[in-house]
Amino acid sequence: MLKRKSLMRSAAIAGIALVAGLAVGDGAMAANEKLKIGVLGVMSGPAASWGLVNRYCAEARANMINEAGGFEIGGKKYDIEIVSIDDRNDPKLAVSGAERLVYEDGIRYIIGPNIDTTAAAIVPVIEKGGAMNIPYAFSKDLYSPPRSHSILGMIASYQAGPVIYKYLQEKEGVKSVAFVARNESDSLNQREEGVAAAEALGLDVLASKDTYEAGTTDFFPVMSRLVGLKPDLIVLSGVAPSDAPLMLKTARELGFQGLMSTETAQDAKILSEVAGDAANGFISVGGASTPEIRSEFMETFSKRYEEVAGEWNDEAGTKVYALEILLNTIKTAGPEAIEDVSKFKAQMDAFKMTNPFLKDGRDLHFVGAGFFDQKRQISVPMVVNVFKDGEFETLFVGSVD
Amino acid sequence: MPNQRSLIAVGVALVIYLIVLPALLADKPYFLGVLTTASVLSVIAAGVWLTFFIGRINIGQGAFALVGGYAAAILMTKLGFSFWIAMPLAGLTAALVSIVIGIPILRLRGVYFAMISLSLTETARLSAQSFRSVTEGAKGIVNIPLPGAVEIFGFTLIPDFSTVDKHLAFYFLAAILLIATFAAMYRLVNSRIGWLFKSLQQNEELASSVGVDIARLRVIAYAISSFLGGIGGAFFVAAQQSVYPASFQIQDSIYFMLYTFLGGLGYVFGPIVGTFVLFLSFEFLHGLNEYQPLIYSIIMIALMLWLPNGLLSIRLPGWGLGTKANPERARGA
Amino acid sequence: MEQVIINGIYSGMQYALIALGLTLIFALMGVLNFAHGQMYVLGGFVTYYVYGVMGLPFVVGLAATAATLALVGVFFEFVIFRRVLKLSVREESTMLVAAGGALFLESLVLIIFGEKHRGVPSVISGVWKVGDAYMPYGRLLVVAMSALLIGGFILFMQYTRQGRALRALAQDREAAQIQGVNVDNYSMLGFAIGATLAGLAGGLLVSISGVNSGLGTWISIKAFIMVMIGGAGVVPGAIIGGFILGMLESVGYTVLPGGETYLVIFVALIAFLAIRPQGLMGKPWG
Amino acid sequence: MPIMEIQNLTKRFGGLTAVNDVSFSVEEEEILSIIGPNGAGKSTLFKLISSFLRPSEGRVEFKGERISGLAPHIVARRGVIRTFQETTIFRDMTARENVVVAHHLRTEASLVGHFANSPLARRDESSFHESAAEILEYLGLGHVQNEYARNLPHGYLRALGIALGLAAEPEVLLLDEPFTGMNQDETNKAVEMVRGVRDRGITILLVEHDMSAVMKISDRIVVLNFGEKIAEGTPTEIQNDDRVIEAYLGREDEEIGI
Repeated sequence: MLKRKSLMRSAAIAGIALVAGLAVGDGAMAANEKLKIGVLGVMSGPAASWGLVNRYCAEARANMINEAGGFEIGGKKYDIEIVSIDDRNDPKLAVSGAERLVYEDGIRYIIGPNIDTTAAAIVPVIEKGGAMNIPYAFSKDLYSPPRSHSILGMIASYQAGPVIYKYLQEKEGVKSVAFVARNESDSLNQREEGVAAAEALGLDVLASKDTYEAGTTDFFPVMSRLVGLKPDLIVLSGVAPSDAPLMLKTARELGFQGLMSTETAQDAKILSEVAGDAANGFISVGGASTPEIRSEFMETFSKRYEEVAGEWNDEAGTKVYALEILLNTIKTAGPEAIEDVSKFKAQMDAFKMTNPFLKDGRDLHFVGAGFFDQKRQISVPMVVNVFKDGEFETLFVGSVD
Repeated sequence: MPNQRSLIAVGVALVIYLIVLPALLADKPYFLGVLTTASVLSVIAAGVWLTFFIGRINIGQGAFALVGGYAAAILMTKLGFSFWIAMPLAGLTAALVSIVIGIPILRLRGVYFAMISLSLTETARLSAQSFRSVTEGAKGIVNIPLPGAVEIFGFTLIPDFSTVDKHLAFYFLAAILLIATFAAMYRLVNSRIGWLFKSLQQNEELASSVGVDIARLRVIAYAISSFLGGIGGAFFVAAQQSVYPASFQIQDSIYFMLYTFLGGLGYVFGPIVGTFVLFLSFEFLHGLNEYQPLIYSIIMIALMLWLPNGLLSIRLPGWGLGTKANPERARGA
Repeated sequence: MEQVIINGIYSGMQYALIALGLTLIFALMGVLNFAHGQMYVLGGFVTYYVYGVMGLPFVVGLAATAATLALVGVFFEFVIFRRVLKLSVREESTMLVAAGGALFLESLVLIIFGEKHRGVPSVISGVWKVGDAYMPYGRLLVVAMSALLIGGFILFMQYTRQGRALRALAQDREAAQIQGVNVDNYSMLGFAIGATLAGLAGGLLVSISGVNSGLGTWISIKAFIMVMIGGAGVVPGAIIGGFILGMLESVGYTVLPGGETYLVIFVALIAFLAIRPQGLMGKPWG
Repeated sequence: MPIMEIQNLTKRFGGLTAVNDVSFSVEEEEILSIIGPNGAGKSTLFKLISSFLRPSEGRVEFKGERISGLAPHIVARRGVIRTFQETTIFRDMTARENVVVAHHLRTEASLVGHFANSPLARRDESSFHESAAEILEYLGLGHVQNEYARNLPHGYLRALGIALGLAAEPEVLLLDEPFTGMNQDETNKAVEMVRGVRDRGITILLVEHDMSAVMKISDRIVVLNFGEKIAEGTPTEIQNDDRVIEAYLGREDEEIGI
């Protein structure tokens, strides 16, 4: 909402700020105009960490930007304000939350939500309200035409799975695989894609149906059957960070000798606390946080993250990119894109920036044409990690395209 | 029997609800959306209220909303039905399912019924996931069309929702559902059926001793309740244009119960008050972030401590004294 | 096969412990404690902090958990339930307030302990292998401690003055009052014990399965299933219900891996309750 | 021809036989009482006759047709209505509302008709209100008809219970301990009331513990002990029956002694 009065005022303030900034260095807090970005996701209940990590990432990065004097778009600096709403994984609350962000706060760019159900429910709001969002849900329907307002924020399991399986097939001689999923839509869909990928690679799929219920505290019944099949690899499809360590520990206690992997991000602290040594050798997809690949900028970021959240969470390594790419794409598209997402969309095919979170200086851009027939995914690097004595080590870094 | 004053009050409320609010909020889709959602949630909660009215603690309404949602989605996407036919059929499907389930479980009372009803929501979710050939399983049913036009002899009775202001259209649909539901509920409760339901709530043995077919009546009440759940489910599926196994969850079922309680179990319009107060306060407390559920729960407990018989009991002075003459509480076991 | 049976016993023992506190509170007050699962979670977090973070012995962690939850139980009974039970016309009101209490504890735990899953290192490590069956020592310890707790609880109820008074209260509130039992105090004691049992279950299990703030509702639902199987308000019923659910899960996941296990459990439960509404050991009514 | 016949009725709970092979018949427009010491199986027999329990063996016939094993509301529809002890009423309704609801069996309109407030339903309602007023007046409850049942004193509740029974237009009214806990004065009034009900042409079968009232009111008496019928006859016959004196009166002395 750029009103003329506030425009003039902010221009004046910007002028003063410029002078002051020159005088005092970067310590000055300029009263920039605000650019609001929404975070909509589950921030309470069993899956609270998914949405909270999104929110903390956005807030941490926004704090950095604002303290550095704001984010420049079209020669003007904006302070980034994060407006976050907890949808509790309830589609009704997701819809009202999205309507609030879009219509009341005038927000055009939303990070989230976290599951297929809520992501699909707000599609009508996003499209009608002329907004873009970055869901962390994997359903291809969200990103494929005729849909065009949603951008997948991370690596989908159906992208990481084949890469990991292939690696393990070639490097570790894996021949047989067993899948287990949480008995919820998102996990089941991820497992289905994973099974298809494994079969395409010629792996022997020993178990393709096993599930467990949310809230399971005892994985012996579930894992006994899987371990009994003696697969070379057990894939935990779309398991929540809280469940993975229990499953690892249980499998080892049941005498499982083979490999275990997952396609989603996990947290090293939880793994070492709950599973301890049993988690060694566990392969998961991480973000930019392992020491081998992270840049200095990433280290600064994770310190800021700790200030906001109290504690680092490795899930955050996969979620740092959303705000960064949103802002930089808007910047490239010009100030009009702040209000008009069609300008943003027009820019998506060509947009490219250096990924500031990684040492190797690879590009951050939009990908996914091979999966969705259009570029509707952030080129999050596919960092495949292996857990070793309380830390993640990077096995290799792949990419979607 | 309604007296003149309450008729005027209802009239004023209707004018505000149907004319003033939509006029004021026409360009505020968010507020319109919140009111729309609250309206339909009240309709679903009205069903819960009715099961309370026959003396059953119902924490399973989400299951029937899910059944209704899926019924509507399947009818619209796979069989090509119009929304306007699919919605009542969704209600009927939910009612039918509730009859099959209700015949055995309505024999349970007290916390036993409460506990089994709580597991119904999970049962519904797991069924939606398991019977893939009909429900698409975990993938959900997406890209459901918006409600289309209804025309009679070339005269457009209801416009196609995609051609008009969708938010207003859904608001009016929700408003009509709410008004129709509560008018029917009011009539039901004040008719002989209401008295029979009330007799069930107070003593089933006694009711059957004077010839009331208690088994049939409680199934009827449950079917009406589930019908409303199914209608509500169909509405949300149409508004969100998608349905997933997790579209209605245990949390929803618990909230429907809370809405009903909060308004007051002794009042037909309790569900409206309870739902609007809880849902709106929930929306407006959202700026508190993680403290929101905490504050929300404190408010809820406080309300129960000071107004244990619901918000609507405020208007009855001296009510607290009357309740003390009621030392016995029928216990479940 | 041995493994399946052992798994059932493992889970059954844990579940029995979980159901115990719920059924006790129900028997005493006629209150279905919706916050049971959240109390379990709180217990898990207290043990996590004392044992896992502060590094004190596991037993100290459990003691701290018991003390904390006893306080929470007293708070719930004294501040909330007593008043609502006195004022309300309908028994359902206690359920609403219990649900409010559940939401309160859950959000409090989320704020204090965060959104992450927490766990502690195994109290003892190593696995005992008998034939084809694997039995980790950590689990055996938990099973043994659960059995001790359950046994201790039964002895307490059977042979102490307080236990007898509690049983009298559960049998018939008014009669107990006539016999000179201080109903208010014993309700509070009963609630404290119920909450403590929930917390200790969480504290014990944190050593094998960890805990997170969102676990509560699922724990409560499982506890409800067990209580429905065994019969509400009956202590042996809760224990049997726990073991039955444990076995059902264990066998179910083996023969029905496709996610239908709980669907079958729920449907079977409805069918079972249609035939035997009061559960296996509950008193018939109506 | 007897209006009701109880044939070889037996009820076992697990290993316990609560009612054992009891047979007797009830004549039209008589007052028949079932008595017996505590634990004799009176209330089980009462529930069996009103079909709130299903017999293990034997049957209950009403006008030559079997009614045992049918659902209570169907038995009620046939014309056999039971009352409960005083606490069993619709507590949160007024006395009048209680009785109006109890007119259920006389409804002619369907449920849908009632919902739509059809002429038939309106006629039902007005006739129920009239009849309820009449019944309440007849039983001496006219002045408390708008009180909530939960606030009524005990004596009135007993009468209200009978009013509920009458509203259902029974041919046989089964009364569950109608005189228990009353003083002499109240009992006398209640006895008059029950007689009056019989004079409306209703057969009365009652279960009672209070001997003196039973002796006063009954045409015939059936005595139970340990689930078995030990005597049947007029009050005078029963008073002089050795087995009854031995089994019942002896026991009652003991009980009084406790």
